[in-house]
Amino acid sequence: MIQFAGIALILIGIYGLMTTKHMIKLIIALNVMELGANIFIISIGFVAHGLAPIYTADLPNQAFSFVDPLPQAMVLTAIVIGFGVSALGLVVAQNIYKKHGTYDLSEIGGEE
Amino acid sequence: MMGSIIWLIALPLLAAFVSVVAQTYQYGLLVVTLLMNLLVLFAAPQGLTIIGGYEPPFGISLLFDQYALIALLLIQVLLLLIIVLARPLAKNYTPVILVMLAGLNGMLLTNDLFNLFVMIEIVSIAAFILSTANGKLTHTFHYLILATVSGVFFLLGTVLVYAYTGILVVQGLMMRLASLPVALSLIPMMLLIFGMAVELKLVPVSSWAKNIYGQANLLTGPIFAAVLAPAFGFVFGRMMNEVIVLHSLTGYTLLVMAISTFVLGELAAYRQTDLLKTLAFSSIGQSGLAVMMFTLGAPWAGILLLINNALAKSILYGVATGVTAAYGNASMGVLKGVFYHHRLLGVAFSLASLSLVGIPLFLGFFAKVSAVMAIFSTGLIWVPVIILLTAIVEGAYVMRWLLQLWSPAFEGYLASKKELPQKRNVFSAQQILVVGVLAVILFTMGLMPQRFVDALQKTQPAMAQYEMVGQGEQQ
Amino acid sequence: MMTMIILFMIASILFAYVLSLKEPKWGAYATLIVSLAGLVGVSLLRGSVGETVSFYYLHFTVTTIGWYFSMILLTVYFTATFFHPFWMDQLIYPAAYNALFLLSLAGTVGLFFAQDLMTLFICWETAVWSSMLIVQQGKSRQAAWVYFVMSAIGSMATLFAILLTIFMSGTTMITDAFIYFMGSPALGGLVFGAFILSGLTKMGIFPFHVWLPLAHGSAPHTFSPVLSGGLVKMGAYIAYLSVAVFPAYQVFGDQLMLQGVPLPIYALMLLGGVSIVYGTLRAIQQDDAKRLLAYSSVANGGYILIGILMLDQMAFAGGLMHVLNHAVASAAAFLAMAAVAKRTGTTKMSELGGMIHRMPVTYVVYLIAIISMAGIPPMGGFVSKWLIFQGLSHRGLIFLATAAAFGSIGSYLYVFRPLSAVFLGQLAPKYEKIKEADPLMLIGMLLLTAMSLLLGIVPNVVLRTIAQIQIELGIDPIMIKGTITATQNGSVNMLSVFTVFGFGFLLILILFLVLPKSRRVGLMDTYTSAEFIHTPELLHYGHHFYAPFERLYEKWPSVLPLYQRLSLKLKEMGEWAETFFFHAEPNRAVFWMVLLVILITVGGAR
Amino acid sequence: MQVTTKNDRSLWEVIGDYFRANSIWMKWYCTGCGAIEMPPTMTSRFDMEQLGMGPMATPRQADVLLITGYLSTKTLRRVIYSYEQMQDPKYVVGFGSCTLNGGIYYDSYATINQLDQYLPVDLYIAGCMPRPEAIMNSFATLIEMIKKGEARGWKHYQENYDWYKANQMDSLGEVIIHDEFHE
Amino acid sequence: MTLMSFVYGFLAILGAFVFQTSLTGINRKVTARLQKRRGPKWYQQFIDIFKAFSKSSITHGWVYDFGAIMALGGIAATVIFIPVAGFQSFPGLDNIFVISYVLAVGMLGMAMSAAGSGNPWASIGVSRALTNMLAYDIPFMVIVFTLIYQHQTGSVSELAALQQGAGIWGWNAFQLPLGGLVAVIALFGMLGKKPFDSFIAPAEIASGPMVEYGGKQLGMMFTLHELMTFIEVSLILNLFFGGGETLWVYLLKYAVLYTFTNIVSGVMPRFKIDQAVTFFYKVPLGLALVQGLLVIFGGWGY
Repeated sequence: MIQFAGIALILIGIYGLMTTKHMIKLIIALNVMELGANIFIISIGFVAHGLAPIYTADLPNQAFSFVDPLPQAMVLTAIVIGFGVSALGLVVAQNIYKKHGTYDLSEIGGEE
Repeated sequence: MMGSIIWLIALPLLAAFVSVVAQTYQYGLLVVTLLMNLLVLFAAPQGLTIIGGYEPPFGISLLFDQYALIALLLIQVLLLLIIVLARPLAKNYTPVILVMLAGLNGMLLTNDLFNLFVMIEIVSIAAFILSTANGKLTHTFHYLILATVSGVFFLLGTVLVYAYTGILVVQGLMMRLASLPVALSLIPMMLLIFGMAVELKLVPVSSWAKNIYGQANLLTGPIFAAVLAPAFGFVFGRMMNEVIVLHSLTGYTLLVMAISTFVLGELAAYRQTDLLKTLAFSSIGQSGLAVMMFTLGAPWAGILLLINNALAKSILYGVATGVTAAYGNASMGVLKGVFYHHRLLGVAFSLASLSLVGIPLFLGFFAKVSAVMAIFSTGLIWVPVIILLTAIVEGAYVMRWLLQLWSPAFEGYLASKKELPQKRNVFSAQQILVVGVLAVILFTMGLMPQRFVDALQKTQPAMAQYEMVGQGEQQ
Repeated sequence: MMTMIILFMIASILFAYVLSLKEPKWGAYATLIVSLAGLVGVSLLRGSVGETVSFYYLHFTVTTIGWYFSMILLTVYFTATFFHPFWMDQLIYPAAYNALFLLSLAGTVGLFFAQDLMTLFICWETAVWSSMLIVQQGKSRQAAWVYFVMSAIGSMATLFAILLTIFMSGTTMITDAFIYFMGSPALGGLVFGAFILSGLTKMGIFPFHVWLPLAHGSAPHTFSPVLSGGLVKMGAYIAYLSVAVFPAYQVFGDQLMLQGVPLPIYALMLLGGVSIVYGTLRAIQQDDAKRLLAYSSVANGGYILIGILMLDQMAFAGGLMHVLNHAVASAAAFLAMAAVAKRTGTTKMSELGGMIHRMPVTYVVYLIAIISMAGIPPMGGFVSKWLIFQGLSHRGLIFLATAAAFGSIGSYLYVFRPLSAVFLGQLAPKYEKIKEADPLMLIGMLLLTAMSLLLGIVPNVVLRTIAQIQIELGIDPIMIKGTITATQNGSVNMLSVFTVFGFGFLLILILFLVLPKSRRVGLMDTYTSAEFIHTPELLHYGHHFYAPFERLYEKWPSVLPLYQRLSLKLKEMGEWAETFFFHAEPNRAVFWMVLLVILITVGGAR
Repeated sequence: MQVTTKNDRSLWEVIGDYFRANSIWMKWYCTGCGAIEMPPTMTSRFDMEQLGMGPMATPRQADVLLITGYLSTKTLRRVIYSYEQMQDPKYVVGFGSCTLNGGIYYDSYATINQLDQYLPVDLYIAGCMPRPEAIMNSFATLIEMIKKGEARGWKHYQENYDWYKANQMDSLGEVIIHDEFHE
Repeated sequence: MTLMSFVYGFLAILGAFVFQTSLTGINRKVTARLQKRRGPKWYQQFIDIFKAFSKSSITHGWVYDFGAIMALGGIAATVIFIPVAGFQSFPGLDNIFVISYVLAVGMLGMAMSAAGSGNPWASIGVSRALTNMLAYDIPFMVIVFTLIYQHQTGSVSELAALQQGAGIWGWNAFQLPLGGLVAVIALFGMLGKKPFDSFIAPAEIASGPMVEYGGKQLGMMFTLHELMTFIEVSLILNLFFGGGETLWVYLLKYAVLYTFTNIVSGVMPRFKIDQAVTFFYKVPLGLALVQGLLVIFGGWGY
């Protein structure tokens, strides 16, 4: 179920990427898409009624299963990368705004 | 101590942190790092390096083999020469370049798919920042959006691979994937391919390259065309041989994409009247050709093409951006006959362009011949026809530029004591020396192609062990 | 010996370059000496047929045909070098010119001695690009570019054929590799067509001739003779390889035979015939003497192609001999034009006239050259054309014979035109003061003139070598007995023809001398319907010499626009690609990527 | 004006004169109305070819310069130019009264009256205009004159070149002109 | 090749000249009769030529003279090659291509000399003459190719001999009627007879190449014209009308053929040069090709 939410978010992001030319909106769409991807990844590692994959002294003795920890680690990294890219994108967008006075790519046209 | 390949990643990262602090020694640090990297390359033993003590299916490992050696060597040497060539510009971007170097080395060495994603993203971010040096931020933004979208695709593909196989180790992943049902493995493969397509400049997602390459300066031009492009090419070659299972649908899609990249890139280059734009589209086209070779299971031909293209493009971009900066414009009219004043640059440029086109006596010819011969063995006779027809177009525009740049006037003009256009200062002696060194490397490689091709073919058995699986699927 | 020649060539290229940097004139003399040494060296190779040499990844072997072709090429290169010292100040890059000149020489000689297919191609391309860079130093960049592109079309096709051959047969040796196709006619046809294409482009055969007038017309004056007399002949060698070494007649054995010629070969011959007619018609139209001669090369290329493709006793010998004859004659004609251009600065026929009164020796050189080119006895060109005619009429190839006849008579028209417009007619006052060409240039030209004459009087000297080639190929050799050259349907004794001609000339000379001496009058003292004209330029008939005839076909379409349109179409496709796939907005690329992903997902799911 | 009467021809000249007498090629200088009489003379009724006569295209080939009518000064220049381009031996025949004495144009400011002041006329054909019969008749006379070596006008012109030139210059100013069309 | 060959050769030139010049004179009379004139004496042509030789002359430079000598020399040499009734001064030199190309030496010499005079009319005339040659020679050459293919020999005397013995029907003109027709039409072009004489149009371009000739050069040109006529008529005669078994038969046939062309041309107007080209490429070339194809692929004439 949560997978579909992730896919839906990805699709929404893609829709945004295809339709808008506003730079801030593009970055938002990108973020939505990344968010969707992250949710999707988390869902891969999801195990119903699983525990957090941390070995502690007081682990229950009955049969249990860990949630797959790897996707979580991936997501962590992906979020960091996403953050970096977004920040960079926003800086670039702001600089473009300073130069051209608009956030709309179609108004700027091609920079030759 | 120096014997470990991990220094290739660690050293540049370390240097990057130091360079932020020690602003005055930045440039020296960069050069020293690259030189030390070279040392490491020769000192480190080949093989699998396991990081943190976890065995491959669980932990990250680095794979250093002949293939990686060639790629790493090419990249360290070219980057070293390029930063010497573009010294004034490189000074301002030292930390970025160092981070990028770490990413590149990691990308080529890593044996873990997710780690590969991370490295690609690091390189991408560094490349975004580097591309701002062109001063055209909209193009950077364009590049940023596309690369990130494809990065997300790559990530999804990685995750799906993990979900289906449970491992992320690159080496041998193909075996596992090939045993999956087609319906399952199709989507991750496709996502991985599209995840790389943007950086590989494949049609239809290569639109960023036109402007990033086409308005490059002395630093970004050579780095993008001669360092980043071959690095991603090598990574793609690794992926094709170790990870990606081609089904008939993805295989033909990839082939068509590669061919159309080659053909359309060269056609677009044919109509350009701006030198840098021409080179940009030429890079796109060449990238398509290399991808085609990897797709068709002829990696060593692909490697040869990548090496040739990297060396040639470093010279071409170096000279072209330098001349453009000096004369103010890259258009045909402005640059007419400029090599009359800059003979050595002209000779280097000519060597590089002749090699790029694949004219005999130069490396590019042997690359092209290997490519065509390799394709013959797949039985697709029409592909060489396309390659050779496109090579005519390629030769046509390269020669047009060469002729334009060399001839300031017609026969008898000098005898009539007329004035030629003013000479302007393009490069210092040191920079000319660098271009000369690049040209000499390219030329020497062309002189002993047999030895060179043999060395490349030695890398073949090590990496093509799963080749047959992919081919079986593809046909 | 062979190794020495190769090493010598390589060393001399560097030597000439360095020397020219120091002083261009010395470099020019160096090219003269080097090409002479090459000529002598190669001529000594005659005895060592079969000797092989490997040099790096290049493999060479001495063959009779290779020797024959190299001698022709070296002769042309050698005679052209006599002009070099006078052109160094005209060139923009004299040092590069000298080095590239020798490099292209080395490339061509290497081509003729190539043992394996890769060597063949490497030498071929080396000669092409080095000569292209020389052509660039002439009057037009466009010309050099078109030259390269057309050559590239041919050489890429040939590369395809070569690689396919190597791949299929598993060997690179020229003599062994092609035998493979005896067994597979379909593939053989493809390889034959692709392989010969570079020969066709190089010889300027009809649809591929567009580069030739441009390049020959605007190359540096000293290099045009080499292009026309020398490099074009590389194409003849490729044609030879593709019909004699490649078993073309056997491969096409099951095709429709027309008078003993398989249809594909006949089609190529027809192209040769079209080139003859087309080259002739276009040559008649030209105003620039060099372009005129260039179109005549197109026409003569047609003869050579037809002759070689016949692969029989007569026409084949004629074709091979025509390679030599045309090389010598065309080089001499181009050199004569170069000498005129050196003195006057132009080769436009409408701007020249009356040069005979200032440059009589150059005139004689040109006269002998065109007599040979038009195939009039007693010069060399006659013998080869005669052999080709004999071969054609023996086989009954009537359309080719028609074309050959047209080209032959048509050549009188176009070769006469520069003779009349440049050398004869009124001398413009601005050329009153010019002098005869420099003695060194005259030596170079007169060497060729003497060769033309000798080839006409004692053609058997050359035909002996050609007979040797024919024997090696296993076809009936041309019959030679003393000074008699014999074929199946007729023989000729050129020495007798020359003697009789000399006898007639002598008789009339005596008659002329016996009669009272004529009074010398000025050129302007001519019948003008009693109108007083004082401007020699107005009284010179140089424009549109054959106007009524030209009018008959001036509206005919030219081939060059077709290529231009093709180039434009390619550019349009590039523009289209740029609009669709390289657009400067990220949205479109995302759209494409997503579209493809969805399509593949859907496709995969099905 | 001195008239040469010497007639001591060598044998070759006698033979030559025989040929020249029997092969008279004319350059018709059709300046005036007299030219209309030439076609009937040439065609089937009178057939001048039976005497070996015929029209020629250029003065180089011609033996006889036939002036058929009045000569304006402008034309005279060209007549003299043509005459000097002819090959020796050459003969001038004045045709009609206009060449003799100016004819009806005797008082015109633009024409000359006496041709023999400017060129050595060997024979005049009188009449305005002379009919073909007269032409044939007079050419028979010319043939006789040539045969006997009496038609020596060309030699006379050479010997008295200065006298003729002076007359020409007197009347024309200059013979070879640089007119408005050239230079 | 002995000394006698040269003597015979000289005699052949002389004989050809005398015969053809007389014939020309006679034909001038014939033409005159056609036009209801009396016409000149039969030896008028001799008088004209000798008169030209007897006059003084001018020269426009050495090429003007050299060209004239080369022209007449080349044509005279060609006469030696022509087999007359099977007789040749130099046996083995009568290959049809040799003859037609040696002929070109003379034409080139004449063209050179004419253009060397510096007179534009001469150049125009030469340009027309060469164009005319391009027009008539192609159909003729095609027929010659056909003949050589059919008989597998290029020797004129052999080709002539092959026609003899079968009476009038053995002649190629009747064996290959289309070819014969083409050859006769081409003969008009070769001889410069009307309607193909625009290159010497006297009233338009002042007799074209001849415009500057006077005196001995003019005489040489007239001689050249007579010899050239002899060569061309002989060529057609040998190739298509069986040559001659004896000298008298040969000369008789020759006279008939020449007079025929003369009579026909006497009632013809004149083509413009481009019209001549169009005509030759439409009708005779078409006929020649049809004839050739019939012989080669249809087996006609075997």
